[in-house]
Amino acid sequence: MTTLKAKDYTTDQDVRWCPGCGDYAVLAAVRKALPVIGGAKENQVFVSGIGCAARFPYYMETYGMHSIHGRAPAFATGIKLANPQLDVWLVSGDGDLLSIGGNHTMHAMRRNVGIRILLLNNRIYGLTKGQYSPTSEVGKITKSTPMGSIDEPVMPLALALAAECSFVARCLDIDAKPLGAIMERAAGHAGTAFVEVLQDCNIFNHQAWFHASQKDTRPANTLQLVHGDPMIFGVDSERCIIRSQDGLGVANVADVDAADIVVHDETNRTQAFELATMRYPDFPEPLGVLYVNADRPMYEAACEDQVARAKADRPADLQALVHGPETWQVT
Amino acid sequence: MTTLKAKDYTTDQDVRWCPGCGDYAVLAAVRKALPVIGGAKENQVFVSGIGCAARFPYYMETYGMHSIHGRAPAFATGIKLANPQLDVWLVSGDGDLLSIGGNHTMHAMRRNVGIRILLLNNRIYGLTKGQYSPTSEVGKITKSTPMGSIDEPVMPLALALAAECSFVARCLDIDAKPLGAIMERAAGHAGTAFVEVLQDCNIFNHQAWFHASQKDTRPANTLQLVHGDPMIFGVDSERCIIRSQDGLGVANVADVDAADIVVHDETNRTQAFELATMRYPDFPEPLGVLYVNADRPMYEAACEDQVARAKADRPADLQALVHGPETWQVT
Amino acid sequence: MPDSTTTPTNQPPIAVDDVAVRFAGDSGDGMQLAGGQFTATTALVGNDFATFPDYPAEIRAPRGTTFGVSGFQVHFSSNTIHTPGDVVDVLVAMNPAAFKTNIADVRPGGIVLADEDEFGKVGLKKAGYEPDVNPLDDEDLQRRYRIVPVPLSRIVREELADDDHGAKEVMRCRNIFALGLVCWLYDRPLEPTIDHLNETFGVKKGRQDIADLNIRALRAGWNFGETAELVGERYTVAPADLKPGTYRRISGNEAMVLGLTAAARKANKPMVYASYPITPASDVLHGMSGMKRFDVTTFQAEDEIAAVCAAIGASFAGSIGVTGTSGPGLALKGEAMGLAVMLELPLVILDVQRGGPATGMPTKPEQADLLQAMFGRSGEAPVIVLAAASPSDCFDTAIEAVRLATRHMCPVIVLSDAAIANGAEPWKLPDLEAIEPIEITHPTEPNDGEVFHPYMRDEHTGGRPWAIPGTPGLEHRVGGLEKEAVTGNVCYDGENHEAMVHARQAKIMAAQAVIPPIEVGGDTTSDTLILGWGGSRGAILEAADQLSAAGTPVAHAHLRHLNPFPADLGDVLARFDRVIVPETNSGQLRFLLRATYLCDAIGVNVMRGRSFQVQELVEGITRAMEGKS
Amino acid sequence: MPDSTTTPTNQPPIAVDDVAVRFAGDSGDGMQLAGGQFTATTALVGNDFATFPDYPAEIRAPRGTTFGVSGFQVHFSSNTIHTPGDVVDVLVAMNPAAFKTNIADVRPGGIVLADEDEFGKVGLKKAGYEPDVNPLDDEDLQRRYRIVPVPLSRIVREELADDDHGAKEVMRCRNIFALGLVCWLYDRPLEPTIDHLNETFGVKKGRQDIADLNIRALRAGWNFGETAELVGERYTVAPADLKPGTYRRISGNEAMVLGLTAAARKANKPMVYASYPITPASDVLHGMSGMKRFDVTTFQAEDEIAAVCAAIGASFAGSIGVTGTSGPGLALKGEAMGLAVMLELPLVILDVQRGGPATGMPTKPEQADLLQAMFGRSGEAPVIVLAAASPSDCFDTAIEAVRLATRHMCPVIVLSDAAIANGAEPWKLPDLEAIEPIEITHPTEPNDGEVFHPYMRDEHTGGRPWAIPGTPGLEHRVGGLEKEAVTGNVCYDGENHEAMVHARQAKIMAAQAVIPPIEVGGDTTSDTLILGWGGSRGAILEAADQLSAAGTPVAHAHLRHLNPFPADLGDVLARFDRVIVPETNSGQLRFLLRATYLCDAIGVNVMRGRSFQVQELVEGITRAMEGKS
Ligand SMILES: Cc1ncc(C[n+]2csc(CCOP(=O)(O)OP(=O)(O)O)c2C)c(N)n1
Ligand SMILES: Cc1ncc(C[n+]2csc(CCOP(=O)(O)OP(=O)(O)O)c2C)c(N)n1
Ligand code: SF4
Ligand code: SF4
Ligand SMILES: [Mg+2]
Ligand SMILES: [Mg+2]
Repeated sequence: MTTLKAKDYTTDQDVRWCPGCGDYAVLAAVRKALPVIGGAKENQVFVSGIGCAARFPYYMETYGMHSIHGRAPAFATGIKLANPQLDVWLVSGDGDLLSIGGNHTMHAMRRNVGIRILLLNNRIYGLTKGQYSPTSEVGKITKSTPMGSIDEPVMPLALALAAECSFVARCLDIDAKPLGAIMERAAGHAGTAFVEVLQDCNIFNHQAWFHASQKDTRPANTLQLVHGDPMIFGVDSERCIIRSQDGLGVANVADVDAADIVVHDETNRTQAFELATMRYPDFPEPLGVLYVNADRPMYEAACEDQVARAKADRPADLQALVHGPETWQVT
Repeated sequence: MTTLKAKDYTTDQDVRWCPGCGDYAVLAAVRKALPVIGGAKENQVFVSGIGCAARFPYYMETYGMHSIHGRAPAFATGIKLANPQLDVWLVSGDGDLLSIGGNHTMHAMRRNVGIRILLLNNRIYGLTKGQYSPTSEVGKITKSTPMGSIDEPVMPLALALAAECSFVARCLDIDAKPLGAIMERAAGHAGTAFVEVLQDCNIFNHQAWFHASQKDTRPANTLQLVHGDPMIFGVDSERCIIRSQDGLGVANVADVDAADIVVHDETNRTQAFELATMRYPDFPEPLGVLYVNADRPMYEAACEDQVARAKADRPADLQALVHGPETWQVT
Repeated sequence: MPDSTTTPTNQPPIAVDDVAVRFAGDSGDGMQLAGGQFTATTALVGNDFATFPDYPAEIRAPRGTTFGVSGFQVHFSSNTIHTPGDVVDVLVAMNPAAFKTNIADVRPGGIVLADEDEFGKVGLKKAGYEPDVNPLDDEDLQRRYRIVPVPLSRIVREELADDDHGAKEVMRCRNIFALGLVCWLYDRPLEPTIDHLNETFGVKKGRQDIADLNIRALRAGWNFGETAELVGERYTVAPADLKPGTYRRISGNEAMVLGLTAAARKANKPMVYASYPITPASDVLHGMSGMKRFDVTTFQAEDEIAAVCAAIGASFAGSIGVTGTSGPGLALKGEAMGLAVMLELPLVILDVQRGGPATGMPTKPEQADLLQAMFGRSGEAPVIVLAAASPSDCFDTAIEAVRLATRHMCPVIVLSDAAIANGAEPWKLPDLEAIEPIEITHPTEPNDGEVFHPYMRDEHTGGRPWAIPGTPGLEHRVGGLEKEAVTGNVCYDGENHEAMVHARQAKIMAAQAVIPPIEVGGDTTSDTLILGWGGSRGAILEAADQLSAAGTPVAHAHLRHLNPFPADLGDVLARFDRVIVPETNSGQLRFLLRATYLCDAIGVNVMRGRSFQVQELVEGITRAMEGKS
Repeated sequence: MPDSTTTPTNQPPIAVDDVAVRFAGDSGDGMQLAGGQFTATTALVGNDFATFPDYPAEIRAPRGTTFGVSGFQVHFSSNTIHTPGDVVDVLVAMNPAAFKTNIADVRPGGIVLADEDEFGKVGLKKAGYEPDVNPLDDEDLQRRYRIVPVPLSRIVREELADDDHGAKEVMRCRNIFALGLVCWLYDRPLEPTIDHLNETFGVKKGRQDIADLNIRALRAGWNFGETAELVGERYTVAPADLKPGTYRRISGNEAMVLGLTAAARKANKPMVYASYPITPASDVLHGMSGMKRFDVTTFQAEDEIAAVCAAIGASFAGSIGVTGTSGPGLALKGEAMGLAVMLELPLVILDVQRGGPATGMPTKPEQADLLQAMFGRSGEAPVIVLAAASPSDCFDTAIEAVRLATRHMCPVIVLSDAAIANGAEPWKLPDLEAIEPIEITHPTEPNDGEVFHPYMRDEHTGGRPWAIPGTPGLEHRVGGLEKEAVTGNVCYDGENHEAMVHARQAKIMAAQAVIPPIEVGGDTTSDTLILGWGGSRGAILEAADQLSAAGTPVAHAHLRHLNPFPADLGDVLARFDRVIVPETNSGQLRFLLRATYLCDAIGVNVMRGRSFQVQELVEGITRAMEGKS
């Protein structure tokens, strides 16, 4: 197989996002990551719902489907059922996958359908010009909430964990390398891989993640998770996560015993849940792979297996089928 | 106010469940609990989706709506928005609230709409005559899964917690008293109260919960949660829940330090999550109130508040509204 | 006691042509089983038949209540018949509730076999009778019907009592006793039932003792008829003069499963059937889930929307995507079907219609989704719409649907209904070889020099190339935004949009080229055409026959293709002075005909949660022929 | 520099009747603002006007690309006008992409004001021109149009340069410069704009410096016109002869918000507007969310289904439940609307139509949801369907919808479209006192002795009593299963079902009693009737005028009520030899007319993602009058 380059993944369609949109960075990162991950372009399918983020497939020189709002996980499931060998990526927005599409997302996860989901979370409805989304913070003033929104935001990672999603990760839009690395792991994962990408909507929710994404804010406000490593962050790695009676807390490295710093264990679902429910500014924003469960059976494989067993069990005799259990002759 | 009796809650409609259905017990318990809880019948509304359980409203002499499949939380939300003073109960099945309706359930919870949900979980589709439901165990052979189901069951309590549901409890269909007590607490709770009721479908999934519901199975296989009490269960209270590195585990009381037995704390969400993800037979089935968060604002109250503030802020002058910011005269 | 070959009794049975029997009892009484087995026997005897199971929306309402009554009607004949019968000649009433809810359907003089032991105070009260007034003693009713009280429960209890079986097990055999009695009455052999009991209980469940218990009940029923002389005479119905061949009994939902499976094999493609359970379509999901060996994958989705989306996804990936539902579910699928129209992928959507609107009457048939099927999507979103006319016709209709969906790369809606779905009739097995293969080609090469254009159309079918993921060089993107002709790129150009709207309509119309011309039956020289669609075919045929027999010959025709209509429909309509359209809705086909052909069709419309009765159709047509309804 | 009162220039402006100006530039260029402000000024001058904003589905596609072009057209006149104009007299093109995509709509001889500084290599390339071929220099184009290159960017950069503002802030004033230039051209006063700038930037945002910067740009634009003499002459458009009164400018979505709010007040009821954002309906949600002081609660639901269900729940609890969406969302609401039909609760569903099917062309108008509105539900589920004819007509239509929904206790669908929603026109403020109150009574007592029957109907309206939770003694249950007449209990009886189907249909038809008769305009003695509905009214009126002027008088009428039709529609149709139905769909009203009245209506159908152009309508009608299209 010839090695592919990012530009092999570039279609002839002009990219139509706003200048400065975080989606550009993600697109570039994905185009770059795929050749590294490998696999044939013709076996890759990008599926999306509706939204700015959901325009993604048009820009990927693979097979692609820009479907309808919120239903991408269902389309992706159908694609996998029809052909489990395909490498199916789902890219869509927070409104798409968590508001109208929350249920399909959740059910795909609990079934462990082998799709890799990149949820581009800009905490806003971009394409419809700026209503609050299910991840918008309480009090957010938008076109549809002139007095501030009153809906507690969804915790995407926590929901994924409760839905037994077997691969849960988080990344910044502008972090091409970590995103590539996570994608690589997601691609190798047997089951639903969920990656929340914190994405900047330059127009309607600019700087939503600046507390975590900027050179000067990142060290203090993000926690880079590495399996087996203690959870330390801060400009001078001076802050850490510890556990108390009330659950996780933030402390100064200097004030605690090294042994008391919580060590990241990506196989520990409860701890992942604690990470998933941490909220800025009380906590840093966790980034990296939160949770991996490599032991869950893959849905489409189980499905294929039943078909195979059914075939082994009885011949596919259409004549016999139509004939049925009981017939009679008219002469 | 005259005190009401169970029969005041009884309509003239014959109850149409199968003989032996667990729904009867729940109905009786609810009719009994409401007079104790108090409140005027005319302020109570029972809302449901579609399914056997969803026939519930027809049997309650209150206001009621038997709506469409999966959407009861949305109807209930609308009712609360229109009249926050109403006492809205939602009774429906596992298919209704977790399969087609999973998203509405989740969003009502995260908004913290003040509705009390009784999810009658029989781990099967009753009304449509016995297909597996989202809570059915893997490998379940049903009409639609002749070779066994391959879908990992939803964990209703865990999903509720991830959706930040502010009151999460669990009860057996035949336990009228505990159910009544939980309902009483739910009725006093400001926000979404979620009660999973383990219900026996006599016809299509008989004995699904018998490992927990029978006199002889209950002590060993259920864990009755009491806030502040250590988690002890077993025929002779000889078993307990302890915490190890890997999370919760089961041990013999005799083998551990009393201090090592996990104490139930219904305000601890992480621990509630651990309880919610415990699975029989490795663990007992937890029963009782898992989690309460009394601090979340209620959705409809916040909504009402905005309306009130808007009214205080500016007069409701229709003439001025129609007039708008800029007019001109034609003479 | 009859030995295992039927011993003729003293009096020879009276030959009759045509009989309808209804077994009615509590949902827990096994009426569907008794009725089904009686039908099987009847089939083996060589009668033509049609059945109609009628069960409540409740699973198993409290015993003895009227809303818990379950019925199974079988109409059998030495002639060709098409409906389960308007009225019944024999009613088996296992309890007062069954008596109460079914007695009105018995023809005057008809036989009512009632389990008198159930007509005690409790039973009467549960059924809503005054506890002291036993309807079996009602003289009015006795004058109208031949009411035969049978001490059914008592005999079963006494005859079957043994040490190995409890009362509950014994009393479960009541339905088989009743079956034995009716077999005696119509001189049907017991062997098929005995074989069946041995097979299901003995072989499959390893409970030969239960099989034996039931066989004893069966014989006890027969003997009761033979000895008690309560009825007096017996009847026999000679074999019908059916076309020679091998026959089986088939219900609509079974035939749909076989048809879809056969279509997948004829297309040599895997099929994905994605569905969400809903009465009365669930049995198709159940049936399809047993077709895995034919490369059929089933997916019970989280809802109807996910189901149709998964089916579309499957089609995109190269399987034949099929989804099935009933009316409320079809409403939910509208948006996704619109997408399928835009993606131009094959998709089959089955709608087993039930009484509406909303949840309506979930177990009852109605033909009221036709206009929803035509128009239940946003924008200009035409699809092909087909309807099955009878249980066995579902087989052919399913194959036709897959053929058209893959030929024109478009959604095809198949309409069935609750009566077709659950009703059964004899089916002469098709010659599978004679069914033409469904030709599908997936392109493997660019279609324009070096370039692949996903929206370049076939000039005959109007369809676009079905290139599937996995094919190198044909990578392309599809989506719901308007697409540029040929390239398929997103395009907001007005003229392109108009052209694409026309193209999507044109390819649906292109199906007319392969739709057979209308067959007009009956008296083609009559000035009146009865035009039907869907499940009313049988009743229309019988009504037309009756009208002819009564000296009012009419022509009749039936539509399988509702969109597009057969090309000659306009001409056919124009040949008649009067077009009468019977429908169990408020006139939906009539509406389409009026709009399409400005044809002043007259409706005969009944919406009573059941299929047409022949008699009401005869009357309706007669009225329509006299003046305008 | 003009001082703040407009100084007439040397040459007096030339009086013209009717002008259409289009501002076109990048989505980020502020064209909607410039156009809107020009409209405001034009309104104050007393012209009649109509506007049409046309923006891309993309939020802000990369600068300078053709798919990122945003346009705002304003048509103003000293006569009464009804459309934004087929062609434009003046095009402001802020960059090559805007030039490219809009030039074809300029009338021959029309003026094109183009920012020449943007026509460099980079700009040309982005727009898809050859970098070396400047279309401003194209001689063909120069012959066809009066192309006026304006050094717009350069002047703005130079004139506005100061120490306090960066280049970005300065260049953001380009649109206001263009506005100043066009104001000069059409002799419009600058004050309204100056006031507006002071208000928005100065007062509201506390940035008087930005206000001043913009005011300088505005004056610079005017001065450029005055001094550069590039255009030569100036024009003026005298005030139109509108009915005396107080006027405001209003868009369809704004009017919908006001209408719904007014209706709630006229009914003296709280309203719950539950919706999910979707183009082009989102602005109604936005608007309603500002109406809280009128007892309006808004709910941004998780999807369209939750939105309609919440609205139904709100109605059950005694508010007026309203939901709004566009075509794909309407498809999702079908099932729940069926439930509302069964529950017989008031419900208003707004559908702001857009180009379909599927995602289609989300920002473009189309009248293609009529049949979906009529039939997009399972079973026999009739609802009332209304359509607004223009931006201001949304106000009255919304009130009518609430009135009928509460009167007949049923869902009412209101159809608008993207052009109505975003277009604006002058609106003579209604006399609020003159709007009749919407009478609603919630029962507080049983309606049959001691008993309350929730499905006992009002004999005139066919509606049932709207008893609401909180009322002691009227506790009752509603649901989607078929209900028994009067009691509302679950009922599977066939005759009851048929009666209920008829009753639900009858109460929709009962609305005819309060629907005003059809007003036929134009030449009522003509043999030809032009019958329209929805947003085509303006174009039809203008086309009819043109046809009359050209010696082909026609009659015309417009339907607000699509279901039921006005009672006299059949009679009206019968009065004409020829009925022509223009629609921006494939003929959906025509289909209904044909089916309902067997009227051989002829369609004029255009589906180009925009409203009718008057000229194409004149041509289409003429063709239709000559032969059959
Ligand atoms: C059925 C339906 N409902 C609503 C819409 C309108 N709509 C398009 S995208 C969108 C939400 C976009 O938000 P998100 O998913 O967060 O994506 P983003 O644009 O922010 O990337 C909505 C509501 C639609 N296209 N279809
Ligand atoms: C839109 C729609 N889809 C499907 C159905 C069919 N249906 C009715 S109830 C039900 C599921 C019932 O299961 P559950 O909610 O667990 O309730 P149970 O009967 O077990 O109490 C289904 C699939 C329906 N009525 N409407
Ligand atoms: S609106 Fe926001 S999310 Fe959408 S393209 Fe623009 S910047 Fe990106
Ligand atoms: S089917 Fe099951 S859940 Fe439904 S009524 Fe019967 S026993 Fe109860
Ligand atoms: Mg977003
Ligand atoms: Mg269930």
